[in-house]
Amino acid sequence: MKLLEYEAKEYFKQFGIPTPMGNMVTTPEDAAKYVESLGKPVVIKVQLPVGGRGKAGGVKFADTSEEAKEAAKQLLGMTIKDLKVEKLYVEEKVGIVNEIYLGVTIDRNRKQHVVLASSEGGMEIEEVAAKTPEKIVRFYVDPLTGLRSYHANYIASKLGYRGGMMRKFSSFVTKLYTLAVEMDAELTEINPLAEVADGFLAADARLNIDNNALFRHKELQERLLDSYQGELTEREMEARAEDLTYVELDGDIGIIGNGAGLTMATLDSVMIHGGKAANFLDLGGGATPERIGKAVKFVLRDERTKSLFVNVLGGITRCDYTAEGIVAAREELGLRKPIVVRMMGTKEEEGKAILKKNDIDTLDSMEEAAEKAVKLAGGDA
Amino acid sequence: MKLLEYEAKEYFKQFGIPTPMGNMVTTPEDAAKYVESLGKPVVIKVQLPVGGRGKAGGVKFADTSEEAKEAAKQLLGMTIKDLKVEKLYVEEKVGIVNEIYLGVTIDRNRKQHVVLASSEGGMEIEEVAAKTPEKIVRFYVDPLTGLRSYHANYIASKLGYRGGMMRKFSSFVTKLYTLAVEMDAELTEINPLAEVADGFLAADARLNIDNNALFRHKELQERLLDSYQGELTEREMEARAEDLTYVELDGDIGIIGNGAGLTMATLDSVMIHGGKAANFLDLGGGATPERIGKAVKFVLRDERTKSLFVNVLGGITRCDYTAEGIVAAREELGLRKPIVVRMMGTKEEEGKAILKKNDIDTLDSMEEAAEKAVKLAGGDA
Amino acid sequence: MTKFINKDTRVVVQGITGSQGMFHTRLMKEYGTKIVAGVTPGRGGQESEGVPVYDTIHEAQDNHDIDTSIIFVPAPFSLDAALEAIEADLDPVVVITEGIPVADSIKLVASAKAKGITIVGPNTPGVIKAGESKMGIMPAQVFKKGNVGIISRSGTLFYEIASQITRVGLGQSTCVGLGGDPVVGLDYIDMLKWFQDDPETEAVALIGEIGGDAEERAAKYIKEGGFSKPVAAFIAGRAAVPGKRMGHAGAIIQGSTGTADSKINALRKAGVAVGELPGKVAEELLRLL
Amino acid sequence: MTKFINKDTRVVVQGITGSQGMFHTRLMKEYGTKIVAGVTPGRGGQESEGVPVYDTIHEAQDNHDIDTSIIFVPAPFSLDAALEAIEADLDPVVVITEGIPVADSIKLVASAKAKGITIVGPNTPGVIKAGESKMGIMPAQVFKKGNVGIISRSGTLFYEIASQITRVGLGQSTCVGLGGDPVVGLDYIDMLKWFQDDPETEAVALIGEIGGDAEERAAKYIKEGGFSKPVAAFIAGRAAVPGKRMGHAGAIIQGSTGTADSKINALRKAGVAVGELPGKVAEELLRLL
Repeated sequence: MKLLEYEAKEYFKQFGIPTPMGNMVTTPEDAAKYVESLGKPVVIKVQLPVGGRGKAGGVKFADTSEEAKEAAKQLLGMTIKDLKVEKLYVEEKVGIVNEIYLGVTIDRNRKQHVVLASSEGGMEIEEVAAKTPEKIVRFYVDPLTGLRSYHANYIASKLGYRGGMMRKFSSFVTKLYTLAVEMDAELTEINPLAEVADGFLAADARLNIDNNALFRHKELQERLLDSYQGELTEREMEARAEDLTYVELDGDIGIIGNGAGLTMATLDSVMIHGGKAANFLDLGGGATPERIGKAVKFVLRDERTKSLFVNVLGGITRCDYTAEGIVAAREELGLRKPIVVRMMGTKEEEGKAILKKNDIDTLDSMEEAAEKAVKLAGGDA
Repeated sequence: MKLLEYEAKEYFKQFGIPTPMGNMVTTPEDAAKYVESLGKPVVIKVQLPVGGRGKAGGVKFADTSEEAKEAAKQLLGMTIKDLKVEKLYVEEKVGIVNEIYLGVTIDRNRKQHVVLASSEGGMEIEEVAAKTPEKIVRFYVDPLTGLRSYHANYIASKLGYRGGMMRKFSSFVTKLYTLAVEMDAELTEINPLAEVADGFLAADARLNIDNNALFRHKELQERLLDSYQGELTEREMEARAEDLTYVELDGDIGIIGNGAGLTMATLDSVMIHGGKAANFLDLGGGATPERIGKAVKFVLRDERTKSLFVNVLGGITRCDYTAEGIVAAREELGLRKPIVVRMMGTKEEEGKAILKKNDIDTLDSMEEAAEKAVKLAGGDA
Repeated sequence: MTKFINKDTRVVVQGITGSQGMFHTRLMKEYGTKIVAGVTPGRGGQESEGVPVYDTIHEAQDNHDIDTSIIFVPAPFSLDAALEAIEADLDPVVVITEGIPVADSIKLVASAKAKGITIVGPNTPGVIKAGESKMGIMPAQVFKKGNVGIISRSGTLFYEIASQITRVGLGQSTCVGLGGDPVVGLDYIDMLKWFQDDPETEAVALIGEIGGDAEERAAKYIKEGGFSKPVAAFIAGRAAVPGKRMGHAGAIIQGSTGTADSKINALRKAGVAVGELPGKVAEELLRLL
Repeated sequence: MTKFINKDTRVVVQGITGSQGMFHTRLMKEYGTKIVAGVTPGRGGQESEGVPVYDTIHEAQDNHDIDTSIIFVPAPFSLDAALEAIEADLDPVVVITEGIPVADSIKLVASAKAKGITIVGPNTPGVIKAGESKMGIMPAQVFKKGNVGIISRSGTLFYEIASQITRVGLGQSTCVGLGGDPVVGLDYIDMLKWFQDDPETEAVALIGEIGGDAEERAAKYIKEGGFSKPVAAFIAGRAAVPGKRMGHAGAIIQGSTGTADSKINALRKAGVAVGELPGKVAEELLRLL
């Protein structure tokens, strides 16, 4: 779950991470009012769940409330990457001495949190890594002790800070790590982290939360759907609302599988047989007949779907449930789009029997099933 | 630092530990008012920093607000162990099925927190340990992992609970342990912990905080002095206020030493030579001349002090500082009570020179010094 | 290194009274797995699928000798369940549960590593010794005792390829699902080391998918001579779109990292026979053995 | 077991720029202790008492070979300082700081134990190898190279008895202050085991005080034959009042536990010569050697 800058900064403040003064507004009037009360030059930034807002003209500066009003008016009229700008973050302009990068993320190979810091802030960390890898400090955190003060001191000192600035940067690192762990962040990043005359400020803020951990963050769980805006297509958003793992693709064969690997392989096999998948719908493990029915209906309702290929290998998922779900969905919709089913495993015989009774044929081979699905969609196989 | 029941229960509530409804009051009228609003029979308990209030008549029951007023009036008029009753805790009477004991403390030999639980609540745990040790469940907590849910389940299950009651007791244990760790408790104890029809309630509450950890609990640090009431004598309280480690005894020789062991040995040596110490004042490590002066004045001002024995072994404490402090204190007070000084170690020569210049003799042997101090106090040595 | 499992391995099922726990306890028992005890806090003293249930592993161990644990408890409680098994010195600990926060996985994997215990999963189909015992949710009927070891990040794709291996007349030795999460206990290389020393395994099927670079690292390990038995592989996700999570939290192409092509190329360069379709893996194995 | 210290031991001082840190760094250097580096976060790049200061031990180790650490940092930061030293594999770690929360001591002692590292303290005067090196705040002039090992919970009483030992013409080998807190890294028994194998120690002075039962356990250990060299002891607190903390957090008689008499009796039953006054310990040692 990706938070917007202003949402991330709310958490930053909760964790004591110094940020410039700022406020989220939705109208030019409120922007002007905030600048009036602040009495300082500001930067106004569009709040969108996509990157590259700077290049797209989504950041403007203003010295007075009038300028702020005008700038906000322009920004609120913009559309960036198909997304209408509805929120702005108005923030005091700070006197930046140096732009730093600081991030905490998870290293899947090492199975650890890693703190990344670089004196080269302002550009993408991947770019720094490619051009001047020696300018990145990487610190891998022992999961059993966590990041202690002396680790943070080490990072600050490796970045070249001394004395009071070393301690301030170290405290910044500690707080960002604490936030990352307590908020279950997959990634939190400050780029740029502004070095100012007497300390540091988070000039930007990125905070992506692990969706699996939302049970620990109820306030975010409620906002999960909203957060997909910009990241997911409209139909993908609908699917999420129905709790389906659905990825929209641009072909015409509906694909439902259970398990990420098998569903992906199903996609691949359709591709190899010259077809194009309309989607990727992973039932996950242990789906009930209702859930399977919901998935089948969701895919069949899509006008682009010309044929549906359901590929289920029963483990935690039961073939009989799958069959029941398919039959119920088809009856409910009344649609007669061709369905190809391939199932194997737990309750296989029962499942096949149900399908047979309802005149839905099953194939034993995944490849033959893929071939047939492509043919039924009118593809070139 | 020992908290009163009502203070401890405030923390219990913060940590989600179920307690009966209750309120602290200081007048019979407020007691009546609270019972009125509660509309239930209550128990009224004096709030004092000493044990044994039940036996001393400090606990009364009341069914109505009139009864509560009367009971409160009687209790507020009482004096228990020299302490005037000023605060009462009025608490709903709960239907106790069984009285349990639950405590978390520190085992100094094992260097671990230990959870103690017993089905024999209501009496002192030491008594249970002596009579029916098999009825105590002891669980030592690994400091590196803490108490996890399955440890708490184990404790609950060992106590004989099953099903929902097992889970409830386990959750109780987890919360009490969390409180103990987060509040730096040397000891926290619920005795009795009331087993009621559908769960558990902390019918009493004991919470002693590690004084060394008060920097993590600023709100308590401010109340530290108050908390000594009942535990310390008046003069000991005064000493605390001046940040001196002072224990009042009933003799006539003032004892100032540095380090607990040496000061205790000084006490012992005075005892062996037939004298009686008026106090035990440990300067601790690294005292400044000001601090030493303060200590000397504190002891000399005590009318019971007939002679003063200062015994300093210089390590982190400096003999020159000690001498400066003694000289300054004597001059300031203008008192001419006999002082015997024995010093050795860091800056010994400098210290002895200062004392010599001010006509205070020093002895090299601790035993001779003790003998002399006893003689000067007019003792029988 | 863990012994993994065989017909004598004594198993405790954590979360045995949940619907998945019960269902798969029954199937595991049918397969021959020695399930000696179950654990569900608050259900101690009951029975589930003919297995005695305890409140804690500690109590289960007071009454039974237990070697390993399989975990079906809901995600919010899985960290503690796994730590309980680790503390009880059970090895391996198979974590079936899906949807565990990655921070919890990091902690449980590190705790296990500190004691030299193997974690299979989380989000794994489990481990099976074909014809002897299974600790997992894989459908038993697709496996047949044989000499091919399987390592897979995916679940159902793992069964698919196992069934193809059986279909062509081969069989399986020990098969392990690594799990579909970004952070899991076992890597391909851990399993390759284990299979290298396993006398019952003569070839390995390596089943990968997009995301991360575990397959590339396995390829490097094979290329450098760490593993000397024949390997056939399948990588899912050639038709996947960058930036989209394909079902698994771990299955995502980020930037240029984690594409199917990169993995397929690395494996081919290491001399691994990579099949274009799942069915081809079995054919390659038939050729290699 | 740790090697403790000798003239070649290379020491880092944590908290070297504080007033106590500076003062005792100077005295330790005068005594001959090889202090190679200091650490104070935020003071990296400076010098203190002629010793280069670093922000972290890690950086100090990049520039020096370091064996052990002595800690003078304020109590709220001592846990992290000790964990830093433990993580850096320094051994022993001597924690001079007084007033550390007992929960922090529990954590740091457990962390050290997990790595087999010895913690001296907290709230200890430190450790000295007479005539060679000292890591601590004990006054150097009371010690003289010899063959008596000292173990003490108290600080100043330790110096008192050391000076008496010197006065009677004996001298000291290795002397260790266990620390006056309820939870410390070393027990008497740990040190007795160490002295048993130390060829330079021929007798031991055991200095105890009221509170806890560490002395009783030491007595039991000696009685059961664990320690075969002569021991003389002094126990402070015969004149102490039950329920009153006598200066040290650990020095308190609780109920019937921790009285001087109980300790003295236990030691005497184990054949230990217990002196009534500190000065008597030295005389007993003279008699025993």
